Amino acid sequence: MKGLYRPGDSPIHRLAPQCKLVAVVLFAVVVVATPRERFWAFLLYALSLAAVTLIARVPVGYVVRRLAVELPFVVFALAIPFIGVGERIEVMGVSLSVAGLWAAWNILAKATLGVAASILLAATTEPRALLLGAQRLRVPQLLIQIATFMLRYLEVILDEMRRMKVARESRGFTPRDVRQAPVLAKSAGALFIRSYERGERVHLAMLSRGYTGTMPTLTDDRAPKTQWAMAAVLPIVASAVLFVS
Amino acid sequence: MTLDVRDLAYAYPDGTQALFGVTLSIARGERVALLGPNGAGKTTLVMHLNGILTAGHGEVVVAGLPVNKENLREVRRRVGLIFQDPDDQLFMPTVREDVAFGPANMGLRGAELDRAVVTALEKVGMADAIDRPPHHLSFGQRRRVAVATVLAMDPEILVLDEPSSNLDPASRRELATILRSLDVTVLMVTHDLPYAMELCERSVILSGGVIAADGPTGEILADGDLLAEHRLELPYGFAVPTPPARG
Amino acid sequence: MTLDVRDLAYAYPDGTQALFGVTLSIARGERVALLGPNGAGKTTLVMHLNGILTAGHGEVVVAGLPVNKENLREVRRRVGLIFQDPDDQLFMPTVREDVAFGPANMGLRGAELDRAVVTALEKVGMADAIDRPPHHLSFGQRRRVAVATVLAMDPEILVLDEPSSNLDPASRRELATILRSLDVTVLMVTHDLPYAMELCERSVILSGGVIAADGPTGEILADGDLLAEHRLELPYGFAVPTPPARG
Amino acid sequence: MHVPDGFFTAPVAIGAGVVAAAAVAVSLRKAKTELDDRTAPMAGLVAAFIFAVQMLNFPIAAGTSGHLLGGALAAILVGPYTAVLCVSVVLAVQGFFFADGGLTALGINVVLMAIIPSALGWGVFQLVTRVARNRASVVAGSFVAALISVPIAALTFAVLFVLGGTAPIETGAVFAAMGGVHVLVGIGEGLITAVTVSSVLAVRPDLVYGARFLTKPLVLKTATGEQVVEPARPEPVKPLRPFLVGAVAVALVLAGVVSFFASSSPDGLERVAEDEGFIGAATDHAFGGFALADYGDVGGIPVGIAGIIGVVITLLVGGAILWSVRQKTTAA
Ligand SMILES: Nc1ncnc2c1ncn2[C@@H]1O[C@H](COP(=O)(O)OP(=O)(O)OP(=O)(O)O)[C@@H](O)[C@H]1O
Ligand SMILES: Nc1ncnc2c1ncn2[C@@H]1O[C@H](COP(=O)(O)OP(=O)(O)OP(=O)(O)O)[C@@H](O)[C@H]1O
Ligand SMILES: [Mg+2]
Ligand SMILES: [Mg+2]
Repeated sequence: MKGLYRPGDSPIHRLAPQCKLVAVVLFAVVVVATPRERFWAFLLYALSLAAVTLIARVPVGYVVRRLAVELPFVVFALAIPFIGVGERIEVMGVSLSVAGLWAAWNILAKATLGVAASILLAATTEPRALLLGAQRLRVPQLLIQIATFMLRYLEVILDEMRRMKVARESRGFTPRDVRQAPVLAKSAGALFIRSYERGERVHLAMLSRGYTGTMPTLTDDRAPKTQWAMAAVLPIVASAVLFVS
Repeated sequence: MTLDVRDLAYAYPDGTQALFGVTLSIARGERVALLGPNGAGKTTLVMHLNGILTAGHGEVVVAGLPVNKENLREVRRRVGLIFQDPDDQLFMPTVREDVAFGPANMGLRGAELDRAVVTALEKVGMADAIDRPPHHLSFGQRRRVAVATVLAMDPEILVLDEPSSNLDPASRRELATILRSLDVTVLMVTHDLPYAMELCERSVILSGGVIAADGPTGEILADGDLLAEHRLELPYGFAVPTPPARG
Repeated sequence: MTLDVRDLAYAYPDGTQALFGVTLSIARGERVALLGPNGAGKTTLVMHLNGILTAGHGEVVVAGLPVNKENLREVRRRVGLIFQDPDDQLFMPTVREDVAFGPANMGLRGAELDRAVVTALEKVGMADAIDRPPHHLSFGQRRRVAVATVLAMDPEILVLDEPSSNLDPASRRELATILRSLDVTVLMVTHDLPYAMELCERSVILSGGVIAADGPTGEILADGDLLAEHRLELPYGFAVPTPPARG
Repeated sequence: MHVPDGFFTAPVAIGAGVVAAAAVAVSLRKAKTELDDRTAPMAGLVAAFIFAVQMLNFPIAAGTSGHLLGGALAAILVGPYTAVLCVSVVLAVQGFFFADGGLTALGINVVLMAIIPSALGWGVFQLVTRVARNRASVVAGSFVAALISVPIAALTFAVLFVLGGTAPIETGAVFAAMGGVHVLVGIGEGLITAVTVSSVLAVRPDLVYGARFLTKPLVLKTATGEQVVEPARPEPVKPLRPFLVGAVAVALVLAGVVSFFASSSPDGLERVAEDEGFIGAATDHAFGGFALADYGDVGGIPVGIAGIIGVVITLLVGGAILWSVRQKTTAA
């Protein structure tokens, strides 16, 4: 399961995952804590993310396209000025709520920055590395284990879906209209059990090779201080902006 | 000409090139064994024959129809493919539904469909398991059901990717008997040279993505140097018998 | 006594009973072939030997340790199991990581770990594929890597579930050579009777979930009636040779 | 329902974060009783399944759509504590690996989508299966549990929104939108949960935590003939009575709080809208992302009442199913 990961070789890609994780969370906290009136603080946050994007050599278009995750909330945010209560102003003949406008701006700005930061994290860090990072940050083993299996199973499910599709098609099946829905529904039921059992067998194979619940870490993955220092730049810049503004 | 592959080259999406220009024709009613070392490209070639993979270069023609988007349905009706891994073949919740899937897609219904299903399962000796989920069968049982799913479709060309692996010896012989009794063109990938000898009058060696030899099975298996060059060898205790009469 | 199975019975969760009381002992250093028809319960039996399935009734003792929750780790360190389906065995993103998984869990690190990985891959002739993803290999290549993952762990007892299926003939012989060169106890499930003959001095027939015969391979393979009763038969063109000397 | 950054005020986000952390910590301790090394992959699969299921947005009515939560399903398949962990992991992965849901809103998302549906779903499931211990009741219990968990989670969202939403929207509208429409989502969730549980039950009854079947006796074939023996059984699962009581209590408190807020004058936190009709119409678009139908004050139903109606419908449907299951078992 690749998630949003884009393989690459940049200083950001090379940064230890635990450092990136902490940096992104701190950044999000600073952004959320910023009063919504400080427009230019948000502008500076956006600029610092843009700088990270450049250093990481992640295409801007990629980030923008992935921002679509936010879409339902954008729709919501845009509607608030119309349905918001309280004092109203006329903008081009439409009556809008003042508090609603503020709220919309607040949600849009903060959510967009938060999502963009997460996208950058996910785009520059392999999911497995992220899990290792979380493990280093002392996230409870059981959670890591469930997440590991989950990513693994997403792969198994996709794989089984692909196999089943090839098998169906090579026996003359073309999903063209609703009448074929029962076939798909049936194979969906089988898919759950099949993926489970495939995953179970794989898990048993892991156990029989001495797996005890933690992936063996083959390298010393403690991050050197310089890495922490590099990662700290983003949240420090952000807090400086917050403080100065 | 029933099956015609011309200059076929193919590279997987990750860049591994598996076929480097394969040319091969098989006439109607022939039974041909496709031999070659692991990783030679046999499965890759076979997957082109009913359009699961599409040629990167060159073309595949089945019964006069080039394998392309328009003809795909027709080609798949004619070419029955038994995969190397039975798990790739079975996907419905019960064996019955799985075997019925192909014939039902071809329009069979009711009693006729039932008959096709039961007949195919009886041929491979799995009629007892008709209501069990395929993924709860043993590996060899799954392979037998996989063979049944294709037999039930009554294809004109049967392509089998290592059908005999994981089968017990009796089932192996029974499969050979079934194949001999059908009036179809057969292309069978196998690592079991005696089995190739028993079943196919002609053998093709695919090695490193190209055809390395093509001729009567008896002659090919008798050429020790040729075999050794392509990681093939006759098994322990095997003496080349005189080939059986075709039947 | 290295491996000891007593009165083992097991039913799968869906209610299918696969073993009906199996008793079997294998001494240290023996090489035993486990034969039997499809669905006999061979895989089910084998899965009990390192505690992947736990006995519904009866018990399994490995090197004096009963297979239960407490001893599981120790038992799994000693018993290396090669699965019938290589896709069940390979799960890491690259061949290197997959082969390293077992030894790393046992505490190997750095250069020592690398050496173990490379040695195991060289034994099966897959050193070239070390950085490829296992699921992009051909079926036979995957099976070879699966064998390497277990060899890298250096087990005392090696249990192989149809290791030779889908292997090209040369790899098959190479595997036999490897197995003969290792100083381990071997239990090998196979449908390839000549292969059993070549490699194992003793054979056990499992049929319908119970042991139907147990004795020297030569004698068992010579008993045509016994074989026929359990859907076993010598392949086309095979003549029982005098068994080779152990070594 | 994935809440992004900046949607709630800091106190609510922090408060929810604390609650979530506490619940996850408790679940971590308790999950050890539910999980062994064979069920760990099941937790992973359930997480993966929920992940997939949450990506499927399905249409509800009038061009709006919603997605499933999966908490009740998880509780039934792997037990309530593991379920909390599974869904929390799904949310964390969505946040960190797929940028879905705000990182600072993780606590809120965990409360809404992991804790409430799992706890409540498990409680309801226990109630139904306590009435009758058979396959039908397991399937019916799954349906009811999932059905109820969704609107309650939605109403919790509404309560949080009233407490600390950053948008000035009239309270009643929020309840109407969230409560009313999520009854419909709940029906979809109930159906999918019941179908999944029943198909797992058919082939792998051992995998349904809430319904560990009796294993059949084994047959031994010996030289002297056949003999029937009892199989070694897995240790019985301890009943989770305190959990059940807790879940029901939470549900009751929630329902009470919800009814209180919904029925009382909404000006406690926000001023009444100047134009009721306008609000009713615009809400459709506003909650497009949450999936909502024009339920609000259409047909003269006061918006504040809609939330309660949602709860009542849910309870009625649930009660009816419970009752029919009980009939079935007494008849048998
Ligand atoms: N999905 C894939 N992606 C990338 N490379 C692949 C993939 N499948 C196979 N290959 C490579 O293509 C080559 C040919 O593979 P193929 O499966 O056709 O071999 P084969 O002749 O069927 O071997 P076997 O006897 O082991 O089944 C091999 O080098 C293999 O590693
Ligand atoms: N997961 C499962 N659930 C239910 N029944 C099963 C399962 N796996 C195997 N069985 C059944 O148990 C019996 C023994 O199966 P097993 O896999 O042990 O056979 P086998 O001897 O290994 O056969 P093969 O040679 O085909 O691999 C068979 O009847 C099979 O259908
Ligand atoms: Mg192949
Ligand atoms: Mg088997």
